Amino acid sequence: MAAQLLNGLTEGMMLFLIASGLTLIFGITRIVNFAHGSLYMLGAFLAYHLMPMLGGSTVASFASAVLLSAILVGLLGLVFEVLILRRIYGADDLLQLIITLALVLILRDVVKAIWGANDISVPMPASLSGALQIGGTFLPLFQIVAFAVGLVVITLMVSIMRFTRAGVLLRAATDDRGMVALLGINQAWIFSSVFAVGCFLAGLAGALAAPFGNVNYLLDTNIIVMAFVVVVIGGLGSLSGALIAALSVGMVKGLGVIYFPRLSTVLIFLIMAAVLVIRSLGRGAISK
Amino acid sequence: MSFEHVQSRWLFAAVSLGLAVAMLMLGPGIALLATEVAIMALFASSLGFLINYGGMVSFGHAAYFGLGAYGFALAAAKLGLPLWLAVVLGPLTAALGAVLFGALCVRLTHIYFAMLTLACSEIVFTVLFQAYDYTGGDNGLTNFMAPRFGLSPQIYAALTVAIVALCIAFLARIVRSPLGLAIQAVGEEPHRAAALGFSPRLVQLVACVIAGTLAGIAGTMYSVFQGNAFPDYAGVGITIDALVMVVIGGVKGFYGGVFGAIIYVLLKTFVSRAFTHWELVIGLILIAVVLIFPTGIAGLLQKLGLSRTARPSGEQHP
Amino acid sequence: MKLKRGGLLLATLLAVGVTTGPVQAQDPIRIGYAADMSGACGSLVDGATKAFRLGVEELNAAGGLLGRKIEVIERDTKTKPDEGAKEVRDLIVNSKVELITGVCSSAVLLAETAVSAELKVPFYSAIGNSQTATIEKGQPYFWQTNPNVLMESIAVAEYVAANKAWKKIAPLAYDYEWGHTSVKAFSEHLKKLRPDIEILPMVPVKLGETNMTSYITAVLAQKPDLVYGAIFGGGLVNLVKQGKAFGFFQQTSLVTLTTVDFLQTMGGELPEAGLHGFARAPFTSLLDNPKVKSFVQSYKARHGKDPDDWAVLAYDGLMFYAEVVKAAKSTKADDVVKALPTVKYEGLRGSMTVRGLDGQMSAPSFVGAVIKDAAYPFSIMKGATRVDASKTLTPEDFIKSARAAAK
Amino acid sequence: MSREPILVARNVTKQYGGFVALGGVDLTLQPGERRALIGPNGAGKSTFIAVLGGQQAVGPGSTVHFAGRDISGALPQEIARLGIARTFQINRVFRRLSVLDNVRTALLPSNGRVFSVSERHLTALTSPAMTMVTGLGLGRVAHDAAETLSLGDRKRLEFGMVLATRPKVLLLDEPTAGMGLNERRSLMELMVEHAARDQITLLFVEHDIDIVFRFADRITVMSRGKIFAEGTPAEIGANSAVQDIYLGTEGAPS
Amino acid sequence: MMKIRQLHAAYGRIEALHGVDLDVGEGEVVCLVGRNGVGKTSTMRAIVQELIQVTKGTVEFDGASVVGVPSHDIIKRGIGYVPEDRRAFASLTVAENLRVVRKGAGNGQWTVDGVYALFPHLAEGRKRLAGVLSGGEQQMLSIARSLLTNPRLLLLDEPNEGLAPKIIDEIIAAILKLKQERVSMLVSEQSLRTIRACGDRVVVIDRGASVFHGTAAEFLGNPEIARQYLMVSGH
Repeated sequence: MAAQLLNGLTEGMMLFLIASGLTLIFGITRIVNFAHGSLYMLGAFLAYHLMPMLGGSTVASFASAVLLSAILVGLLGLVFEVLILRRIYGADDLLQLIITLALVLILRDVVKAIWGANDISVPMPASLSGALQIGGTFLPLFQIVAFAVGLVVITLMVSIMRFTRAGVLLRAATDDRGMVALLGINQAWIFSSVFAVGCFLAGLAGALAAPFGNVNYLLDTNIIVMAFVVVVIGGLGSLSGALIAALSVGMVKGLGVIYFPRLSTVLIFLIMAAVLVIRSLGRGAISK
Repeated sequence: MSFEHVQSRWLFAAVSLGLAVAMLMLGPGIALLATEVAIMALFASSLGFLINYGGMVSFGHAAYFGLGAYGFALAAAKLGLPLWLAVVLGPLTAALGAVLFGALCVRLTHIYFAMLTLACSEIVFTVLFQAYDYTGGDNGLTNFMAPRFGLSPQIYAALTVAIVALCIAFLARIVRSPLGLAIQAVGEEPHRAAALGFSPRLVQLVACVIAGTLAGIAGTMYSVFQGNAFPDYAGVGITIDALVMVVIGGVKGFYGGVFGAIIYVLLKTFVSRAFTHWELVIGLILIAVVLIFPTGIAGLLQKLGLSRTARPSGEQHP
Repeated sequence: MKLKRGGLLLATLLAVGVTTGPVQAQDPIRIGYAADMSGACGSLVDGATKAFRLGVEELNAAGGLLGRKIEVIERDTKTKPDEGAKEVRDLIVNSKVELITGVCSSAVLLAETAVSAELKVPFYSAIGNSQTATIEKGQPYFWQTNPNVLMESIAVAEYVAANKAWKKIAPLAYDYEWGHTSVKAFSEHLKKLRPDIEILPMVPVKLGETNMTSYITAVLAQKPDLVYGAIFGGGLVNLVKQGKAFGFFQQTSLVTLTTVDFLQTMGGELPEAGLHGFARAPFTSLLDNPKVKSFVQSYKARHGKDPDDWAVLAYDGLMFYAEVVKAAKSTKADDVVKALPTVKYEGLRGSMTVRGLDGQMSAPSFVGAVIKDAAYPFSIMKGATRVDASKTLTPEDFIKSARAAAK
Repeated sequence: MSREPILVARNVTKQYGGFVALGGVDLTLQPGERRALIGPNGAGKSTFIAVLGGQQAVGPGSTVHFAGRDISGALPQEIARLGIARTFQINRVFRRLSVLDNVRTALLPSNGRVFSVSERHLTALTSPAMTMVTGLGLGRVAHDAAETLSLGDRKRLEFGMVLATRPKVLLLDEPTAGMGLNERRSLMELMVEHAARDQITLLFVEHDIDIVFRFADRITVMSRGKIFAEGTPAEIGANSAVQDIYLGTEGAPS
Repeated sequence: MMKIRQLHAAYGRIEALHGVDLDVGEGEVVCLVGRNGVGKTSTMRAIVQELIQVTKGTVEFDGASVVGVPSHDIIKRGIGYVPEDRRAFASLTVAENLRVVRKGAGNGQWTVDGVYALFPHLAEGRKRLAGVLSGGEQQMLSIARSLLTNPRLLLLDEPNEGLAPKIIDEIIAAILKLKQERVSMLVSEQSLRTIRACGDRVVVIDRGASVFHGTAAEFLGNPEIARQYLMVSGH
């Protein structure tokens, strides 16, 4: 059981990496970005494509491929925001939803056209392929690295939000987008940069996780569902909530495999439903 | 859709009847397509009703479509009930599901409402997928009946069009009834409605049950049409299709779902037959539609003065 | 953007509702290829489609069938049963196809076979399989040219039983009908062969799961000698890659579905030892057949890579149909069905027939250790055992009683 | 006044996080009186109205009695059905419905027709609703969507909707905010006239001192979540402490 | 400094302004007077291009047109805007609210310390969340925040609305102080307090158009105008 919990914790941090960008984008722009999983998938494919060009499966080339993929995905997000999303802010929420759904369709097909429909395996850098043994438990080095990256991401994001002017601006824009402009700040760029950073995080998570598993064009749907579950459980827009939710979901999943194996598929949805229902028990639910 | 004037009621009846009769004269291929369009039109309209009148955006509407299909198919295939009874049980199952899920979901609003409906429909999907001893799992339920009760595509198309027209007339009637006003009132200003003595959650629950039952009717008709039932019918893909239909049809009334279904079903069918990379094409078309006609097809018709079903749109800041 | 062959928007629009006259001898033979090109099965269908197109070209180059050219109309079922049924219905009603094939997903297969039965148009599956479609819901116009899950599981049980070092077996399977059926058939047959073997409780895996680590730790905690993995595709890639990090292959062994596409995906990343696989048509085990050699050559020349199992199966399925048509001297449904059990087919996988009762081809399965081979950039099932259908085919009386029970 | 009070609030408290919005408010309303609730911004006036209307839950130890019944903790709709109606500071009408339909909707709960699907039941409400609409001076725009109305007309409409519930107590949260001075007075006159006709007790929050002194029987002054003073307009006008916290140096009307 | 001629503006299709003329000179305090709903707020919004579209007419600032210029650029050119509803960032502290504005914006002399000196109240509560401030404190915060953009022209929309007279005195004191610092201001008002206290000139708006231009003395000396357009009853 300790093994499952420990493993769940590291798995949870990978979930957090996936969810962080989604919750960031929602928190500031109120956009429910259904394309988040697709951007994750794109990050993974880009890492696959870039690693050989950057020197093969060494840690250095992997690290630079991850960073470069994340940046490219972030740039794509920026372009998408500037060219398309920006035109429909303030329109019906459903329109934004449809636009991001369209992006899902487009990215899926583009990935298929470039890299084919077959599964792809990104080679694991040799020095990351081992495992730490704690007691009788194996902890793959790779998950530990992902855990560390997750910690760095959350620390950076929290510090930026709390202590930098950029963070203050972001929170101000969350409160009242229009007023930010009336203080001489080009709010369009706040949204663009938040969207780009959110996409960067999606690309980062995808590229980082690429060597750890399979990469194919179906990754988008599998990832987006998990990302939403985590973000919803943590409270939409809340970074710390997403962290707690991701770690808890990881651990509950680990325990679920042992204690209620047949629920494995439905478990996360049961948790999400339960969290939402419990949250609604207060009287003020309609005042949200 | 306003039915305040008697003649518009007659007009609707005449158009529906005309459409149903027209079905009988089509080739079998186009009749099959028309049937699919009609069923999806009902499904999208029920979602449009929930969104535009009830103020509730659901990401899990497929749950009721799936329950309608499985309620019917299980009754016919596993319980061996006569088809006429199974056909009634389908929508009834969906209605029961809507009571249960609705009671949970109406406690929440906005995106949280949407997410809980998504969770509910995923739970339905998973149960259908995993309880294969009863539901056939991913293999679904097949071969338990002749598709369309063995009717010819044309006759079934006529039947479907007639039933869908009746359901839409029912929706239109609801909208113009006391209940419809209550649903719109709660959908728009729940606090104001509560302070007038409405129980917002109860009214919303009733709206969910109406929409769920109509979605269940669509699901049952689809199951009869296909002669099968698969867990996919409760999958998020069907919900997304319906959301797209509601949006491209025009988001300010349930009738937008009808336009949306016609366009989207035909678009998806023909684009996926014509292009290898059909998802890319559909994606680009969707973006173009949203950017060019943000008010959907209904909004476009309104702008061109072709539709008098005007409901002023747009947010107004006090 | 490439327009799909034979599927122009305009042509389709024109074809809708237009009825054509009776089929003339010089008219092409229209085949409806309704495949799961997008959605969950898309990654498997790719090689199959390439091989199918290759086979059609070869047949047409040789003058077609019965002097008629073959014309293929491709449709995407999106791996959705209702879409599959819809496309097949449209292909039959509007495009007047005389044969349906291409399916991969068993759910889509079941939806399509019902349409084939209703409209009495021949339908075969070369890469998808479903024992439900041949046994409980068997219908005269359907046949299946690859082994079903029962046959495969029995073949693996035979292989596992022969290794006396394996005493504790842990099943790890996708949590849906296919996974459970596979584990059940495997366990039952293995118990018959080796009553001493202990079969541990199955660990069910969520379909579409990207992180398998919880399952890996759970199954390793049971300390099995061998894990029977009813897992395929992307999930299997995850299992092996993440398993390696946990020292999975040092602690136990795995036997699972290792088709060539999976081996190609993994490249040099598979463990040196501890992985055993079963497959349906690994070309590496068939190269003593000259037909296979030439097929692999022309496939590789065209697509730059070796054909996977699905490609071999798709090509074999098409060529079998060609033989049946030749024997029947007709493409009419009833003639084809009548000729079906009479054809002794010499294909890529050797000599096979289709049984009249259930339309199941006597297709072999292949089981063996997966090892590296200098001749290929990926590990292969070198020296895999060919388990003949005679050992695995479901007995006829079992089918009859199952059908009686279903009624 | 020896009559039974219609509304009695005792020790009403309300906290948001650490911020004390209401720190134990007591208030008693006699049937038929017109009470103004005044005080500087942030005094807790709107919160108090929200507690009485059920929009906000009360803190522990607080009780609200209406016509002898304990309504603390009741839901807004329960309170509304008992006979306490309210308007909102930010005008809330059903923007997409016509003026007539807004009033017909408001008539539904008291007629027990909320869940009816019969058009006849709706038609039956047309004539009383139309009478109400005309009485509010909105006859011209009866069939227009409420969102096309001017602010003043929307305020009239909301008042009409509230009247349609046949309330015994009416809570008005800044009824005249955002309106022109002459419009303010005519709206207030309309409200007071209807209230008098239907014997409705009024509790209104208002900033416009002129309106307060002209229309209130009694005035309650709140400050920092507490009742600061209470009395007739004359008493409050003469209360120098009140002038200090609220009226400043030149606020009292001549 | 600012010159508005025949300004027409609309919310969507609903026209709110039809013909406003308005000038603000260097260091001047101009009071925009009129009943509620006559177009004072709309005029302010039209200047900074917030929520409303200019359909006709000109708005020139420092000799250059600002029509069609994005809001944030207008602010950068030196116009500060304090909206009627204050719009403090509720979930930010007072200090953070001030930090939103880019340091040294507009190259002017206002600093955070400077605005704290102007409103000592704010300095005391710099760590409090703006959402829990009183209306008066929020008003001060909103003015302070806008000052940090170092405007040469400050638009104050109903700075006294809804505030207790005591607070109003403080706000007016601040406006006077700003006037000494030679900040030009356009202040909308319903009462006569600001005009009396510090107005140089008065422009009366009625039904979306400017109907009176004059000095404060001219306006105050002619009660007929006030009666006609402000309807200050009885007095």
